[in-house]
Amino acid sequence: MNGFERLFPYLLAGVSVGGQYALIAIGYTMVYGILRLINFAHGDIFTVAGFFMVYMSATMPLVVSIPLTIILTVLLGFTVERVAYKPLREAPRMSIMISAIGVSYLLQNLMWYVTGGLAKQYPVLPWLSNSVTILSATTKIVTIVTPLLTVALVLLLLQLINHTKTGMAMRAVSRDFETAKLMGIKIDRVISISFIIGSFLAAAGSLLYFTNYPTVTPTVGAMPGLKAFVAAVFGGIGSIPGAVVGAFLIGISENLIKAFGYSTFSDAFTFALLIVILLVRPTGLFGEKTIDKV
Amino acid sequence: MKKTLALLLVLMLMVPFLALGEEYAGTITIGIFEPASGDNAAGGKQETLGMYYANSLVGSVELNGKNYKLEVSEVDNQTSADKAPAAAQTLVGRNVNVVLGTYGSGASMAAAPIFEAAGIPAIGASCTNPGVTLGSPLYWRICYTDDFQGDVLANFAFNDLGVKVAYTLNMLGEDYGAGLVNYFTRAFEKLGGSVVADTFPEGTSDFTAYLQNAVNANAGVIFSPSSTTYASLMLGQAKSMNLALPFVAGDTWASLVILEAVQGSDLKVYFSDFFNENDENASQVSKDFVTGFKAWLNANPQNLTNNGGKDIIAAVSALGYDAYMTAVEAIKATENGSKEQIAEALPAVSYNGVTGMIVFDENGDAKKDIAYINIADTKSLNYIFVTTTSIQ
Amino acid sequence: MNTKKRGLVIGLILLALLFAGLYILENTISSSTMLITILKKGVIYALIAVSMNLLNGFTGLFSLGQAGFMLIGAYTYAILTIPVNMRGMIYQYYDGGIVQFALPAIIGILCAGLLAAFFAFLVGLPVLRLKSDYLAIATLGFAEIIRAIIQYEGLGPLTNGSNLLRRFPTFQSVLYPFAAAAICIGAILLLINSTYGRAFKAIRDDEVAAEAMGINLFFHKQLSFVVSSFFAGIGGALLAMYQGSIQVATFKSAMTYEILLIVVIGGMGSVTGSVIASFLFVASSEWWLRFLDNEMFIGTFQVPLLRSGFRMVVFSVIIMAVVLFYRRGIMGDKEFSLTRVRNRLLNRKAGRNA
Amino acid sequence: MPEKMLELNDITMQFGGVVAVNNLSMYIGKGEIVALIGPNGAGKTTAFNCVTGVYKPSNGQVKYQGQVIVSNHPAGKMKALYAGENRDRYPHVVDPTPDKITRMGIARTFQNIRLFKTQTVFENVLIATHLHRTSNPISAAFRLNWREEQKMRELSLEMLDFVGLSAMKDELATSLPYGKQRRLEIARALATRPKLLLLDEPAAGMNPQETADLAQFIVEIKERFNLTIFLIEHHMDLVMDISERIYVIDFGKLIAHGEPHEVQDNPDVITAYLGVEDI
Repeated sequence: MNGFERLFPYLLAGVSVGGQYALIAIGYTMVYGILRLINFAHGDIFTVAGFFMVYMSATMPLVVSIPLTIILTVLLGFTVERVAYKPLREAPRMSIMISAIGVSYLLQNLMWYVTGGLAKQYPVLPWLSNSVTILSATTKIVTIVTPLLTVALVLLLLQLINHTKTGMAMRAVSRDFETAKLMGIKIDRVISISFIIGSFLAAAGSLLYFTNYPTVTPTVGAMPGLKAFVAAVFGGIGSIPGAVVGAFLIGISENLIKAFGYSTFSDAFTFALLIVILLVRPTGLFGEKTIDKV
Repeated sequence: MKKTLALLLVLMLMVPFLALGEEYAGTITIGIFEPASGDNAAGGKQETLGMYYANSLVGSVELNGKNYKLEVSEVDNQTSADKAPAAAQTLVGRNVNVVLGTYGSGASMAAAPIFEAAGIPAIGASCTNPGVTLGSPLYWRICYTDDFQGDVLANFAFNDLGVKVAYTLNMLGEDYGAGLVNYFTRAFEKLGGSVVADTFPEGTSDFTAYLQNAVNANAGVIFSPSSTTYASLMLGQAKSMNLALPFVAGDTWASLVILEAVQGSDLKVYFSDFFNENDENASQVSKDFVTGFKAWLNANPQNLTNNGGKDIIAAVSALGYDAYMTAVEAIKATENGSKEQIAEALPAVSYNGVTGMIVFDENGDAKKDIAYINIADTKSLNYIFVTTTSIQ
Repeated sequence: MNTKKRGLVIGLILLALLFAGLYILENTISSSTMLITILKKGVIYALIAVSMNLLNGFTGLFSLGQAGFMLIGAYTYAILTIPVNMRGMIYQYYDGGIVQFALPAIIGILCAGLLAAFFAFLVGLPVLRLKSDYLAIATLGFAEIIRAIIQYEGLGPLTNGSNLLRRFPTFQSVLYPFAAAAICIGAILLLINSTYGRAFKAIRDDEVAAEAMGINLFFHKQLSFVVSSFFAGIGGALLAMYQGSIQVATFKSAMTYEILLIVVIGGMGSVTGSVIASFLFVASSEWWLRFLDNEMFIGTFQVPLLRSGFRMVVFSVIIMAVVLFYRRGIMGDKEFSLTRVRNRLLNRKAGRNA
Repeated sequence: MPEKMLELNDITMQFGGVVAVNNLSMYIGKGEIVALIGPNGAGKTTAFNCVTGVYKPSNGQVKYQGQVIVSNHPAGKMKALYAGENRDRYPHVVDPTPDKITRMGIARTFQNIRLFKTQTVFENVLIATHLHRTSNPISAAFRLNWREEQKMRELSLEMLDFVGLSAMKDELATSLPYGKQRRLEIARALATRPKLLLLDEPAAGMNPQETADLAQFIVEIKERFNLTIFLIEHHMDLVMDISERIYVIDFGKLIAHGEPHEVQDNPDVITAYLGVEDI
């Protein structure tokens, strides 16, 4: 086996994990871009989507349960914003972040309560769960599909943001919240839309993620959520292509670290990377520089 | 209005008395200290079921001609070292006379000082870490320990499977896995094999990199004592990778979750166990337990759900049953079932249990020297008995 | 000046009364009752919450690294104080570990604080240059890194790797944690009311203006961070003593969140608020709401929803309600004082008379 | 010519392609009151921020009492953008943080009042005395230095007395009326015991009567504390009354300077400034 063949399975896993991080990271980066809020509950919304699917597929065929899962997740994301973030729009930024932490705490405890703390098995999606062999690696089809689907969704999203009126409003709000408000942009609507898109992508991400790793527990989303956030910061928070690139980079480097035998530090590495990035280039790879006005 | 309220109150206060149909001289409370939620909830619930089943059989004892009610009081410790002390404190607050549990040695060790301070004796059912009883005079244990288990599994891998290189994988920060890997490694290296060690952080979902590491290390076996939550993920990914390496693990893998994970694959999954329901040579006690417990499970859908939905008997249920019965034996040797007297009586207990003879050594560990090695059946949800081993 | 002195005297008298009350309480009821447990845990949480409040509430630094510094404190204490003859048993896989001495508990606690402070100093050098949420996420990251390092197998002879540390000296009397916490919280209060504390508050209110008033931002942030971590380390050591055994898994980010929520409930910038909220938090999560976790029958009627886990759901709903509707928490940024209570009562009376 | 208190040499501040301050050179003599005026967005506050260390100028140098306190040269992307002939004139980089500059004796106020909003009037001033402390955190916490603390309090009270706010010393700073908040800001700046006071639009939002009072007040504090004053202003009458010299900038560039009457008659100023503002 030569070096590449040896590393190829790791790279493949890294790209796949990266794709899933990317789908979550977009949710973080969009919300941060507009509200300047680290939506700590985003990872939990992702997990709840997993449980929606578990419970619904038990009674309904997949054709029904998949769209229903997505709809319910979007609804959840929308509700969380309306109930927990909207009332705090004028409050200091720390308050709204604390509210996000509170929502995350609530969602985790709710999931714990409903499931009795037991791990649930995710339903098997046909075709996606089949095995496939490419080069030196054998894996599930979903591993290959994930990055492709991610890129497709991101391109679609970029089209939306760059070429529609809603997209323009979103960009305006993220550039200057107050001015956009004065210009008559319906801020609440824009924020809701970004939560809807973020939750939609989280639901899609959860479908792919749990097909790959079919065990759902109430805390399973916490780590991918945090890593996706790191990816968003890495790529320059507020920038969608940045989040995607960051997610793939983190996914791949995490798996390479395991390949080289430092798995103890694979999570720690992600955070170390985050801190280095924040210090060296606080705005990330693609972020824009801002100047505090005095 | 006030009168009605007062009347209601009086009625409510009388409810407990009404419930006492039979005449009891007193109540002896047996605390169940087990996880009902968290990574180890599945196993904890099965162990608890064994205890409840035992309680359904023996619900009272006669001491000095007086009838005492045996009551169980359960608390969820989530098998986490930080929740365990608070849970243990709850049991202490309920004035239990003896404690059974817990699944997961870490929680046992964390709670031991609290039970000890309150003078409450505790009997571990399936906690295999030697540290549970070592230095804890009031902790007893009815199963074998990790050093024995690690030894057995290393011997099995080296001699029976003929493997020279083993890849070990356990969760960072979990003492059960870390302990077992340690004993396995010592024994395996002593036999002349070599070990490649790896750990995964909590919350890991993607095990492909680790499995790939095992392949790249030219390992002949993956030794991965871990909670069933992670194990099922790991096995699922091994399945998609068509991994040919056999897995070997400790007693936690004797679970329906694992059986479900390997269905329809070619994976070979071996694990040690305390008990096997299909053992032809089992004692009459065991056979009675198997039939009785199955009937009891099937009679109540809630119990069946807690057992994972099937009536396959997990070894931890058998151990839970034995732990309860051991406590009963000790209680029978007392005058009034007080915690002090139970603690005094326990060292002398000799009880022929479902999982074998239970006699304690000076550490408080049952002298057990037989481990079952099973393989998970990939066609139907069942364990296939491979061998029993013991180490001299 | 006079009222201030009188306040001090009254405060000291109340403190003495508190200790006398605790002493009597402890000697009249069994030490294993829930009340004593809650008091012990509550007062330790109070110290930790106040230390976090110093940072988040008084200096305006949104740090989420508290659990990491508690971890350092707890481990330092445990490693240094486990009796030598127990080490072989506890470091069972590492031949007794490399530390072969045991320090007295009180020195262990001090070392716990000092080491946590030292790490805070190192972490603070790069991290404190970051602003608000970036600071939060970076400190959260550092706490995770610290966790990974302590669990590292290679450090096993020192930290016992993934395994429990136990059998270190603990306390029996409830007076012990109360005394320790009272001294520590007292010290924090003194600092807050000194000229340095005023500088912290200035930074919280307006960094630019504070800097223009000659306040060195970095030095003061670093000072607050180090002091906060020192007391978090001591809190970690006390928590270890309370629990009797520790493991890395205890000190996850969830713990930081819990403490942050206590600070918010009590009121950002109120020491007494944090203390009150700690006791309320611990008592309701461990005691008052416990009944929600047990199935309950009234006659044959089973009360719906009650089962394992419901307590935490109710609890998090209460917290959300506080966060959303009582944003200023119990005390806001005010301190509890008898004068204020008296004034309010008088005002009410006056209002009724009018 | 009096001794130079503050000297700006070729101060330039670029934000991306925008040049907010363009090669501004000026000086303030000891004991003078000098004003910097210009229409909205001319770069006045930016120039201030370059002096006080809030911004790091893209090029140029600031001297205080003959010593270089700020110095920078264009670097990185700025180097390519910067076209001025002074590109390589200031090779050394000196960029202290704002607090260091304050400790050198340069205090400032803010255009959009920046008081410590959760603190009382008295505490706002007290905080400004912190920079002269000699106690370390431990001695401060345990009151080993109570004499120093007492002195800080006395000084703060004195300042409040002087600006006429001692009656409301225990009120929340933000509860004061606008004009008083401005005075409080000045008191706070004075409590740092400066030699040079920078006032950023002190009369913004004031009516003519208040402005006249303020003018008198500024002269008063100058005399009382032996200060040099550098102010940015919009209100022409205030500036004309009290300044000894005036600098005028427009689009970041110096377009005129001199004594008030000279500036007043300068045609460039009239078109750039007076033509815009109706005064």
